[in-house]
Amino acid sequence: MSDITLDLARIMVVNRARWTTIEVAFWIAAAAGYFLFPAKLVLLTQMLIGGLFAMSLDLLLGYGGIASFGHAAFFGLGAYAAGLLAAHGWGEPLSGVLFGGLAAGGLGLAFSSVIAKVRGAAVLMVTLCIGLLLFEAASRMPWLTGGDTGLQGIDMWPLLGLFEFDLFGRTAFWYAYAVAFLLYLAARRYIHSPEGLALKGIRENHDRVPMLGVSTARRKMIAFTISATIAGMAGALLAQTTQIVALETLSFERSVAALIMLTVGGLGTLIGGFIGAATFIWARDVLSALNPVYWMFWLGLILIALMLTARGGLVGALTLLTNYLARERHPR
Amino acid sequence: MTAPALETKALCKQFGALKVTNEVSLRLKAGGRQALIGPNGAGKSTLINLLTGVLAPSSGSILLEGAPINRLTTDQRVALGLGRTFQINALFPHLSPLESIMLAVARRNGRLGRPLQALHRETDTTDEAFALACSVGLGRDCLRPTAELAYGRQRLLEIALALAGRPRVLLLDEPAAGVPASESFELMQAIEALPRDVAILFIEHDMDLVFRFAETITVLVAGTVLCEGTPGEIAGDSEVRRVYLGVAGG
Amino acid sequence: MIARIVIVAAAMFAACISARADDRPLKIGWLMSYTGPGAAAGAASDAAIEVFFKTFGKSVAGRKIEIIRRDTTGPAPDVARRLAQELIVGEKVDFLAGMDYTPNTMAVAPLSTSAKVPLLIVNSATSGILAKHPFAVRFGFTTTEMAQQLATYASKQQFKSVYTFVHEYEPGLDAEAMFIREFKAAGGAIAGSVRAPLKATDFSAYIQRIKDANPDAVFVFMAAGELPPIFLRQFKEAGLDPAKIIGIGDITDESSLPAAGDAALGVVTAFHYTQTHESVANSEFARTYKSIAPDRPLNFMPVVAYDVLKAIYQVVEAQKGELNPDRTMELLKQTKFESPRGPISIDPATRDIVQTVYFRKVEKRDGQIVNVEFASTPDVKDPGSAR
Amino acid sequence: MLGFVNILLGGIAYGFVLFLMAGGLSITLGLMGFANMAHAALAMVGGYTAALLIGKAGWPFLAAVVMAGLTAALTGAILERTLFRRLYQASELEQVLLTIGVVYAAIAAATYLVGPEQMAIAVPAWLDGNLRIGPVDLNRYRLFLIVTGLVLLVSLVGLIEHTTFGAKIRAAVFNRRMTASCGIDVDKLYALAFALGSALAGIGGALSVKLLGLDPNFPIKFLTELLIVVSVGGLGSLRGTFLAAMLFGIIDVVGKYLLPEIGAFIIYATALALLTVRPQGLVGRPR
Repeated sequence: MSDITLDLARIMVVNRARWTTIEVAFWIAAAAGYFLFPAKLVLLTQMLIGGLFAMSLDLLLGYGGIASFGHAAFFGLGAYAAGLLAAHGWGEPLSGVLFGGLAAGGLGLAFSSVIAKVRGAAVLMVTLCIGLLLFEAASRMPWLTGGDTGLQGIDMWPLLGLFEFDLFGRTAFWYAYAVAFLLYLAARRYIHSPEGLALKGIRENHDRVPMLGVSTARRKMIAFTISATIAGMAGALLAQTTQIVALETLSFERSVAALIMLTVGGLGTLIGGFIGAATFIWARDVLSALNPVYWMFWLGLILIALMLTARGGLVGALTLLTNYLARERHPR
Repeated sequence: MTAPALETKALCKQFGALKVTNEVSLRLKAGGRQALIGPNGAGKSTLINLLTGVLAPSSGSILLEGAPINRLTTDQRVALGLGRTFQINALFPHLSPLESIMLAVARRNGRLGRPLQALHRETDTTDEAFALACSVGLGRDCLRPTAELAYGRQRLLEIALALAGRPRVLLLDEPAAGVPASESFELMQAIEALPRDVAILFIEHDMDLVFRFAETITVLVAGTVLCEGTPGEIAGDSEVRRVYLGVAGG
Repeated sequence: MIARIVIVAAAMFAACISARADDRPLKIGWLMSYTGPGAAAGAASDAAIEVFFKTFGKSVAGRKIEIIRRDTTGPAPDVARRLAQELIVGEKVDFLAGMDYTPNTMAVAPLSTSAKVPLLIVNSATSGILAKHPFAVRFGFTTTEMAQQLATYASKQQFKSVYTFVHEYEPGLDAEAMFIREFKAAGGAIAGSVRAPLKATDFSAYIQRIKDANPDAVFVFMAAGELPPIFLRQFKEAGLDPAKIIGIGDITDESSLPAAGDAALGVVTAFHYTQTHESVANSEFARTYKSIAPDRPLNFMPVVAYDVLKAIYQVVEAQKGELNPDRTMELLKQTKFESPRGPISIDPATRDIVQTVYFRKVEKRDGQIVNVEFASTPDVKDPGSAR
Repeated sequence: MLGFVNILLGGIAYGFVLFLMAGGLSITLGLMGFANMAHAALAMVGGYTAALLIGKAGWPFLAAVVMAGLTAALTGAILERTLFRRLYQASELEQVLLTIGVVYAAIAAATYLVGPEQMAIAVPAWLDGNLRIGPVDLNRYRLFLIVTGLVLLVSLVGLIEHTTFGAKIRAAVFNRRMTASCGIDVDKLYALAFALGSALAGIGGALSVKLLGLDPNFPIKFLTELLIVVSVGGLGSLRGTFLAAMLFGIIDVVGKYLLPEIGAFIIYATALALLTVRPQGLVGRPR
């Protein structure tokens, strides 16, 4: 009766979770970057960290349809948590990253109930206020966070007791690469789990989900906690690899940068956050080196052009390209 | 005597002075087939929203298999066995029918809450969802995005999604509304094939469907139950004819 | 495939190192804020670079001078650290200079120490930086030395009670602590203290607290930029006399003095440079500076930037272009010359600037609101932190 | 006690400055539903126009402020016709990012055209200094702001709620297709409404220079405050925006006076509390 058999259905479900060429290409290119641009290791590391942070927002926005204007609150909290741990004598990196993730995840959990109740434009404003609250709190407690001068005195123990965090940023790069890759795998498992499917359901049709017996509040709570934890870990990585934490990690500008990176890369593609981050940070670095005073003008124009044209972001465009190439090579 | 599948006691809903649901007491027996008819604006949709918890009642109680569910949220009521379909398709445009059904199945199998559990490793969820899709005749296009499906076939997905929760009570909100004659045959078959142990309350204007499936019919007018009886009684009742069909006398 | 990439990269790396003959250009990494809140500092330092090239020419000891400018976008330590790391590892700079914000300096100083690249600080005013970093030298000023001078001045003026108002960040907290310690030591009383966040733009609440305390004078430190003029205007509008204010020179800086206008008249400040300073060096510098940037205000920023470049020039010339970091630091410690601000030298023990601190009062001179020097204390050293 | 009256007046005046700037945003973001992050950039355009006209061309204060409104309206109209119009149907996020691109470009352009230094506006004699009324000496400029703010509130509410032009805008925003089908040129209507919002931004920007200062970073510095005022007030409601502006103005100044250590913390905490309790805003209708 139907030409779709059970086996085909199963294969289709498996295919949806398969790695695309763009994902594989990105992670290989990132590793190759270490060898190709030895002088730019710190920049590459900050691209990975920016990508991880953008990806954490993609879970909420790309997959759950929950926009956030204050996601830097979690990033900054993770940075300060890991920074304070190291500044007060415990410089072990891995436990520091976990601690940063836990602190931010706790905040995410706490605020998810507040944010779950709010819908539409109000979510942007509530998350904006959360971000500003944390920024203000950190700036008003110089005795703890170092205030505007930033948190100093972070000295990191060697990674796994072997690899020193040196000036050239070699260890820092592979450390950030490994943590980012592991969290990417975890995020992939999450969006391809039933929990991830429920989150997509919320994005597609928020009011229909309860009619399937699924509690939207619980799904948002889980999504927020995971997203905040990953953002916190990204912040912790920045604190550990730059050995300083600035108020800027909690700033509105960093939340907006995450939104830009995600939209440039491509929403709801997971790898989009990383590709968007790499492109945005690279462009900002090149433009500001070329013209230190007026680079924001060109960045603004690029952003405007992107918003008027490529709605699917780079991944959208790249997917079209790879599909086109695939069809060219062996047309069905 | 087993408790009725669904029962309401003096259920009321007021918006300010306007009494939209007025002392409605319904009894839907287990496995029953009951139709709810009434002119537009009689308060049918409000009643369904009260039953599913989208709206909170002003007074009165709702019991599912004898247990009060007034305090429960919509998803808790559905988990206890109350399913419904929507008059205007409310589905997941970019998800495929298979994925939509898998979500409902996964919830029922308790597979949610474990973010690192890969979906494709649990073949039982896929299998059950696929079987359900085929049972309502959606096997053919259960992998295409739902938005690309024809309107009639989306109605079938509504029913499959409701069934995926293995409901004890199923509320069908105008299942045949807007379905062209060419596609209504499959829909009739799907409704006919609904399991006998599930109690069904359906709102419908299509009198053929009502008189074909309903064992009892309740007539709702201006938020109040006018009368209730077998199709034969209702067809002959002059009061119903006057109010509903607008025709004078017997 | 990966193997081939690694071999090529290694070859490139080796090539860079072998070219260390002395014909290599002299590279100076210049880290300033060209955008964000401190953008005026970047613009002023660019003009100073032009004045330096016009005065000293484009090369020293046969090596072409290359100044690589990078925008630290304001107080952003992670950006400053990344840029410094790229300049050291990628561009292989011989000197790092600039540093207009304390958080940026604290992020970059550890790199200068571990890579042995001399770091010349233009304007971050916190005193604790130099101790831990042997390759750092400060040519700017510290808020602690200014606060100490002002405390002495306040006691000489027989002010009984002084209220302190500072911006809440490292240099501000240093200034507040030093002033309070010195003024109390000289027998004075503190009428009260309040701090404002760097972001605040409305000061009416703080000014009302000052008005309630009704002190003889108000000690003020604020980061140079757009906020001091707003504070001074609101201070005058609240019915208080600006002449009651004794502050560190940032608040009547030439770049924001016009915006303050009459609200600054009578304000007494202590600073290391004043545009109206009478000296041959200053008038020559001012003439060249005006020819390059006619509409750009002449304040301390370009003067200190110019001094830094001059010090580098002298040190490279002394080593005939063949630089050795330790030898460079020895020479930098012996820096001593007449700067547009007046005679300056580096204290060999602390690598901090030794300079004259000038007391100035804001007056109206032929239609222009300017700072006029009326007293000075020569050879002032940074007294260290009082916290 | 006298001190407290001054503080209260300072708070009210600061509230009016916020309202002068946020009024236009409550039309474009609130009423028209277009998430325009570049609103403060239009205020900057107004600020610089007035500052240059007064400073360089010697214009009288009030004429310069009116001209500031017109220049901002023109800039707003150009931006709307070329860029914003294409994204009316787009998601809020895309509108946000497009307008943030405009903010980036505006900051760099201002730095290029006028330089990074601080700009000031010379205020005429009748607006300078204080006015002694009984025991209290009130600041003339703050009083002027309060009066202008009230005039603006009344005329705006009148325009939006009691004129056909206002009715047409509200109809278009509520149901664009239906309004168009009634023969109203919605496109032109949106352009006019946007220009009105921009004019308000320009006037607000020009009037706020004396209190808030003016430099190329103006658009980013006040973006978050304006967003909070408009959203807490209730999207699309002018009264709500006015109420929220007053509330925040007073809380900010009084808060800093009583508890300087906490400072702006109070504002954001209040805003968060209000937004979670009434997501639709103080005056907004639940959506």
